Amino acid sequence: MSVPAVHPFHGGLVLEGHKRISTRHPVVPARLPERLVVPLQQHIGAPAEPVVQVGERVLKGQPIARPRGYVSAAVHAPSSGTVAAIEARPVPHPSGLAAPCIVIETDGEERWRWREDQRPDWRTLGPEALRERVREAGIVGMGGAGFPTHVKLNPGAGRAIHTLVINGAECEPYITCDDMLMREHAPAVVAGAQVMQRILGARRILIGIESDKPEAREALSEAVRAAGADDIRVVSVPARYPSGGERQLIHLLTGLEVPSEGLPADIGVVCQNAATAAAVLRAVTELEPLISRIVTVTGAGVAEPRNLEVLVGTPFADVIDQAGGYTDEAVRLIVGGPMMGFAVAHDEVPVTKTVNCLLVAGRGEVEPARDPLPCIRCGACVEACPARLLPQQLYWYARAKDFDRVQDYRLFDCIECGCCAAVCPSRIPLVDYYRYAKSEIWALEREREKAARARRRHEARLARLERERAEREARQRARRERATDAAARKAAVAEALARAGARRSGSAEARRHEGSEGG
Amino acid sequence: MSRWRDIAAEGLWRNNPGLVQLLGLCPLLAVTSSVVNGLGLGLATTATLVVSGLTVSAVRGLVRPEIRIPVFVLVIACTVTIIELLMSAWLHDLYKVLGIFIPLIVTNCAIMGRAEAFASRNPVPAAVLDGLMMGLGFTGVLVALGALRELAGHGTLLDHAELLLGPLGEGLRLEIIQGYRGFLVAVLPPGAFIGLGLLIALKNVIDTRRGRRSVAVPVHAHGHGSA
Amino acid sequence: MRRFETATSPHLPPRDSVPALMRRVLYALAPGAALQAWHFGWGVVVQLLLAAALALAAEAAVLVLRRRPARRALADGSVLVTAALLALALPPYAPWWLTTVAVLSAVVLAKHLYGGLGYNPFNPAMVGYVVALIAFPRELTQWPAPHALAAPPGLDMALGLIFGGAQLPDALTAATPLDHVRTGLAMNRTLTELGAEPVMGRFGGKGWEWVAGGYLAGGLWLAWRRAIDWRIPSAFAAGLALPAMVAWGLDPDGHPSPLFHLLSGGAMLGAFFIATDPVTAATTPRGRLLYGAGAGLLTFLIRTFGGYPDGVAFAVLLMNMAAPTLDQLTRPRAFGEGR
Amino acid sequence: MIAAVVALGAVAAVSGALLGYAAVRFRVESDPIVDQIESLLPQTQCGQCGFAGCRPYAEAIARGEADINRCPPGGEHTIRALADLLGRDPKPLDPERGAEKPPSVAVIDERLCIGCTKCIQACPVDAIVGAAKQMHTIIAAECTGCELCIPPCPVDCIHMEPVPVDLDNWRWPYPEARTENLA
Amino acid sequence: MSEYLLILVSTVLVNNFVLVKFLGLCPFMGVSRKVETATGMGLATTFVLTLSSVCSYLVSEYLLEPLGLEYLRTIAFILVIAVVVQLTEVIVHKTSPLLYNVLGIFLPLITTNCAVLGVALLNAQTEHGLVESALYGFGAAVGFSLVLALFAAVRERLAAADVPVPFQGAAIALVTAGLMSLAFMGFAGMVRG
Amino acid sequence: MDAGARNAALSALLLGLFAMVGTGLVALTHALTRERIAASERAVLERALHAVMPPWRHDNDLLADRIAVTDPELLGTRRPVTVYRARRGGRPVGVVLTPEAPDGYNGRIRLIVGIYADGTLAGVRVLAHQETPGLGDAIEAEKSDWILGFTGKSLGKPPLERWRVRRDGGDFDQFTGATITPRAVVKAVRNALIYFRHHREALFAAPASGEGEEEAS
Ligand SMILES: Cc1cc2nc3c(=O)[nH]c(=O)nc-3n(C[C@H](O)[C@H](O)[C@H](O)COP(=O)(O)O)c2cc1C
Ligand SMILES: Cc1cc2nc3c(=O)[nH]c(=O)nc-3n(C[C@H](O)[C@H](O)[C@H](O)COP(=O)(O)O)c2cc1C
Ligand SMILES: Cc1cc2nc3c(=O)[nH]c(=O)nc-3n(C[C@H](O)[C@H](O)[C@H](O)COP(=O)(O)O)c2cc1C
Ligand SMILES: Cc1cc2nc3c(=O)[nH]c(=O)nc-3n(C[C@H](O)[C@H](O)[C@H](O)CO)c2cc1C
Ligand code: SF4
Ligand code: SF4
Ligand code: SF4
Ligand code: SF4
Ligand code: FES
Repeated sequence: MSVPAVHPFHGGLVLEGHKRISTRHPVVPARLPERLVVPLQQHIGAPAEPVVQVGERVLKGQPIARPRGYVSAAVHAPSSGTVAAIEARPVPHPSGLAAPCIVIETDGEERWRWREDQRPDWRTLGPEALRERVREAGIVGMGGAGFPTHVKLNPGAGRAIHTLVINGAECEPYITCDDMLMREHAPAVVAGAQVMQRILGARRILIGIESDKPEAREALSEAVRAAGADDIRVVSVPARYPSGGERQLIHLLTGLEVPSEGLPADIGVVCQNAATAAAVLRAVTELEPLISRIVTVTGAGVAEPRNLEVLVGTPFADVIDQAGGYTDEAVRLIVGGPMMGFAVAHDEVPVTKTVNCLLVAGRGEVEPARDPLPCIRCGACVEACPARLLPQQLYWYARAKDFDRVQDYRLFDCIECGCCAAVCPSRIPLVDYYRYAKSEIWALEREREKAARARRRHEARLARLERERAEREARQRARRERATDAAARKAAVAEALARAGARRSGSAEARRHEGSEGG
Repeated sequence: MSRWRDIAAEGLWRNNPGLVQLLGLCPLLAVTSSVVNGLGLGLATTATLVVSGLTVSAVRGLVRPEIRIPVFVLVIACTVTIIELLMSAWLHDLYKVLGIFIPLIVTNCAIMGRAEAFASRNPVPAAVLDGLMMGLGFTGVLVALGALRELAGHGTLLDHAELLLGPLGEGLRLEIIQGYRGFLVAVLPPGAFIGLGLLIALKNVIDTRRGRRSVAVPVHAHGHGSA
Repeated sequence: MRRFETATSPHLPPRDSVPALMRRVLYALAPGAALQAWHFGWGVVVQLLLAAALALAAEAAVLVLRRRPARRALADGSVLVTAALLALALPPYAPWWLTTVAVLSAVVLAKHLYGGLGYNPFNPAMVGYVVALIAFPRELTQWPAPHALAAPPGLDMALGLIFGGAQLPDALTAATPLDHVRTGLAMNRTLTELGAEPVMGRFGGKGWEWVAGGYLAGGLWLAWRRAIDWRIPSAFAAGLALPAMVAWGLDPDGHPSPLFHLLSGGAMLGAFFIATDPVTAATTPRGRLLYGAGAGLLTFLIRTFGGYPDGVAFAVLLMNMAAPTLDQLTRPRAFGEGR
Repeated sequence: MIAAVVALGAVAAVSGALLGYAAVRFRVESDPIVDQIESLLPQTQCGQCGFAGCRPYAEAIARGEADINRCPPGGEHTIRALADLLGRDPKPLDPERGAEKPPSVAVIDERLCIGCTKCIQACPVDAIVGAAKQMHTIIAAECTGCELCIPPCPVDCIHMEPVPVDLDNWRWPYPEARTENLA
Repeated sequence: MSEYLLILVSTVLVNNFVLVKFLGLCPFMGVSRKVETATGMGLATTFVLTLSSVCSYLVSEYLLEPLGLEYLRTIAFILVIAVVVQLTEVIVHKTSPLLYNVLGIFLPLITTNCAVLGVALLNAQTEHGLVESALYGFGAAVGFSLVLALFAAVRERLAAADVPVPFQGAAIALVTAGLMSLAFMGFAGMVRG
Repeated sequence: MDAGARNAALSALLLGLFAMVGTGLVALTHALTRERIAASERAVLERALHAVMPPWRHDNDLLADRIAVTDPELLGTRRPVTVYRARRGGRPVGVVLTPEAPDGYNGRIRLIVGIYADGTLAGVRVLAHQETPGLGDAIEAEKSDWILGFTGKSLGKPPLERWRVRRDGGDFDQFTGATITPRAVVKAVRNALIYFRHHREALFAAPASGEGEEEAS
């Protein structure tokens, strides 16, 4: 197969891969832990809503929480057992916060919810039905952000998709889970991609793989050949971080730029991770929800770096234990790779649908606590930024809390790849400033909305008070007039007297009202 | 009475036109290459402030809003022209040295600002006192900056006092640093800017030492009780 | 439960550091500085040491006053670069108090009033130089004759000149090539006549052209090591040489050649070491081209029409002033941003 | 001298005529700056600024009668935004007006509530529901945290609770550079 | 022609009104916190300054001088300026609401910009003709706008700088202006008079 | 519209009124100070002239007895140059010229040169210059005595070819680090003397023009 030309992107870094250390062993399933801690939010969007109660028995694959809204994802029991608690537990998140989780006491029986043979050939199903299966399976993007896959597979009427990009780049150092998946299950990846192609109605599939993974590329090419699909291409892209970034990969493969503030679908492309593709295939053929994934356990801090197939909800400690446990070197536990991953303070945190790697870093593999010097505006970050931003200006304005300017400099085009911070000679934690600025801007947005609502309510209240006062006055006036009418019917002599009396009582009434209001 | 003291403190320090409001900067920087020049222009400005404060306050009831500004401008311009004529007659040398900056007192934002913010809302005595205090505060800065620059630039103080005082000022020149080589930058434009920057920083230091930061609110007669 | 240190991404160990960068700049200055010392004598060395000591002391004093940890800031080496560039720009036998005023202006006024490394909008060394030039123009015109014309003063004489208040004897001074050409042209002499005089060398001034060559070599090494952005020196050279070429082409007897412009005065030092100060230069790629070109052009204009024989310092300061605006005007199109 | 008076009088009269005419012909009706200022205030309506609510404070700022640093709920960010809008230097919050506090909401201890409706009358955004003689509750999502309902309650059953931090409203902290001294 | 060019170069760079002649400093310090506002101020000032130097010239040439009333210059000029400013405001408001949004708030401030009166007075003092007056005013305004915009960009950058506390705000801004005027001294002697 | 007109009229009236009162006051002040200002201005001019032409040597009014001449070659400028003539009892005593040195370091240097009728210099001063402060500005009498050294010199004393700075082989000092400025001044003064030698008779004979530019301000 001829290899199509790639279209290089600006910036990026050539990094040392450290991939070999974790690809020596084949992927094996991890042990079933005693307790699974399944977070309700493992995706972008609204957290799922529990549909089980504490004490309830659940079966493997049974939905235990349903999506709340369209952009949300279902959560399933990764194994059979009893619901022990529904409460806040530490989750893998940079904040280190606890979030609502369903804790399942496993029974070791691994009993499935159903094992019938209602497994129709997916080729007979229409796109709608296929997408519904993906949704029911609670599949979210496994390459990064965890965006619900069924949403991405529904680009909307106006946006015809011509190309499906399968992201097998795996550009971050140390991580090898996609590599191992593609080596070992290439046909599943290819078939999963074809399912999505069908859902999207895409003309072609481009599979991008970094040049440092020849085995995976071979396996995939073989699978494509075996499937006889001539609309699929496996493309080798240079090993230059972050070639796996959605926008970068699409540019590499198609030469198209995803518009800023836009989606790939705007230019007729959808990009899915290779593992997502495999999960989609399982969902439509085996009716199996997303309850496990391959996780790379690596770094100088573990004794036997390797890849494991791990149930969602398994605590990190259990996973690391099965990679030979910690070595003396272990200083930092990073979820994800060294460029984008975040460090967690302890290992009592569960694996989620988006945890692709546990990097237990040794002392020499990571930078000790950053001790930044001021930015000297050297421009190294500008050269490195794949989004063609001016990281130092973003930093400067984020630091000054000038949130208007920072957006003028396109803060929201930053993909937080970390290239800028990696090359900064002053060791400034640049990306932290961008995350800070982004979250402040979002918070301000929320506050503004809240303020607008408060103002509307305040104005409504003032209007209500005003209206009530007006009504009260109208009532009084009406009463006075009624009194006058009645008097008119009386004798002419009594008239004047009656009117005087009515007026007196009316004003007394008014005075009483004013009194109560003033208090 | 604390009200009077308040007005004085505002003008002389807390809301000083030169250091805090940053108004009237042009003359402040342009003529302060020596103490005498600074003093001369400061006094002229003070006179203008007092007279315009008085007039504006006196006519404040008469003026319609749409021509308020032009009337104030007119009052100030007439005052300045009279002062200019007087200076040209009796302090001709100083008049020559200060040059265009005497007529430019008209556009000294500090004067217009006071007319707008204070004199047009307050009775005559308060307006006059405010004008005087603002003027003296301004003069103080002019003299301080003049002294700083003259000293750093030439090592002297009160050079050319005769411009202001006539023959009386002849011998007043003080040679503070004997045999000083002169540091020209101080008397050139950069020295003016940097010198004022240093004075403001000095004021900040003093204010912090005294435990409160200056408040740059435009003061009005009411509200703003003595802090 | 095992506990771990927390930190944010990226986690990779550092690739480069500011002190290393500053060290590289100092190494790159060495050949030019050595040639300058060879041609103009011990004064160059004494000035370098004096300026370095004063600069370190001034920086330490400010940091102590501000109650900031002094060790690390001093160790970043940036103040040594400032001191070195300033010392190389001043006449080698300038009296000590002049060097002191210049260094204090550079380090305290231009750098630390803004918060120190990275925050100063103006090039500290050039601020120091210009303050000295404006305050003490007489001393700033006293350049010694290069080696080729008169044996430069020895170490003891250098110390006497710098610290003892002695004046450089007339026999040992010579107009700098730029000054020579400028005053000569002002007296309606032609360049052919002027070029024949002893101070003039093959391309620039005698001795001066060698020094410029030294800086060129060091600068090229810096660019090759990517310590500086090639855009700035290239654009600077173009901005200076192109108008010089035009003027020279039109009137070869009234305007010196582009090569003379490039190899005299502060042009090479300016192009590779001064205009490239990352802190005060523009930071966008296109901005740097404009910044360099502007500095070169202004240098030419000031040399040709202005009141000062060399315009590099002013040109750099003027472009410093424009750098933030250039940065705003030349923001690159972000990935995916509409054209 | 007569010439002077006449000439300048004429110039001035012409100017006056032009200005007077222009003033009527092109009067600017509303004062948009008040709206702009108000849109920057947090609408907590707590009155800590010394005015009867956010709008009156905005009007006072626009008239130049109040400084920009009097709104504690808005805190530093609001001061910056106001300084930006009005072209002034930002300054620290006026300590006499109170301190910036973490966002919080009022909570009614429902066991103690006697249903007197006093708090409803105090709440500027109608965030309290309940009828006379019945237990009252606060709609947490609408509560602005103004604390105005606390003093009127005869049985002191209202207290403030900070809004808990969760994954949705968590904010990335300001990266503390070592040499930080920004306000 | 070259004489006119000389006036421009001289007013914009060599004798820059703000940094060398010390005129127009209050708006220079006051309206330079944001680039956008600085640019707006520059535009508004350029327009008014050019127009008012022409008007002042006319008043001076055809009213004051024939009557021998030079001593009333200051008063007459300032009135003319006030009127030009207000009428500009009115006309801009009427004809282009968009432009008014940009320039509106700056226009009233221009009356007290002493560069405007300064230009009128200097024009009268140096006996410039009509074209020269207009050019002189235009050049002065361009010089003002140029340094104002550059200064604003520098100040925006200073917002994040670790400036020592006593120098924060106005003090460091003035030091910066000082260094700018230091740089502008490089233009000295460019236009021989 | 109607409201506009009425408003305009009212404003006009009020502003006009203010203007008239104000202008009245200004005009009054002007009337009262006119004499004195004229005298002051005159005094300034006289002081400048007297620095280069001692008042006791003449008895006429220098300011009144003046003519304008043009000689770009020797007087350094194409513009007319004012010549004030000093006489005693009607006999010529000397002249005061205001030539320019066109080749200063930073441009033209305007001089005022007093010459006795016999061609000796009564005095030289600088009226205006743009030389570098601290270097070329030593030609000001305020800054150094250098300019006073011209008094008493004439074309023969020193001889014509020694009317140069020392560095060029003449009799006049230069300043350290600044040769150009003094060179320009010496040359301009020498040329003024030459001009005077050529035109002495004509200068004194020409009728006073009275009106003219007041150069010495
Ligand atoms: C806030 C947000 C909104 C998104 N909205 C959509 C959407 O409406 N439709 C869609 O197909 N993808 C949507 N995406 C998915 C992105 O296109 C992208 O595929 C996803 O974020 C995963 O990319 P990443 O891992 O590089 O972050 C959205 C992503 C985010 C973060
Ligand atoms: C800097 C960066 C690097 C990334 N690298 C990879 C990668 O190597 N492999 C991958 O599958 N996704 C990677 N992603 C995520 C992709 O952008 C994108 O979200 C993903 O491919 C979408 O597929 P999914 O929705 O199936 O996860 C990266 C994202 C960023 C921002
Ligand atoms: C910044 C600067 C300003 C100068 N200004 C003057 C000046 O005003 N007048 C002057 O004669 N020389 C001035 N010079 C010096 C001349 O360039 C030239 O060196 C000198 O006149 C030659 O005299 P010399 O032979 O005595 O050194 C200046 C030099 C510099 C660097
Ligand atoms: C390539 C390079 C060039 C530099 N050039 C200068 C310079 O011209 N002047 C100077 O004061 N410092 C220079 N420095 C040092 C440092 O950046 C400077 O002191 C900062 O401006 C201080 O904030 C340079 C540093 C580097 C890395
Ligand atoms: S790499 Fe670091 S020091 Fe260099 S410009 Fe970027 S942020 Fe500043
Ligand atoms: S983290 Fe953002 S700014 Fe930094 S290199 Fe990546 S995209 Fe650019
Ligand atoms: S303090 Fe702030 S939130 Fe409270 S009423 Fe005043 S402006 Fe509104
Ligand atoms: S004020 Fe207190 S007691 Fe009364 S209704 Fe409200 S919460 Fe209940
Ligand atoms: S004093 Fe000149 S603009 Fe204010």
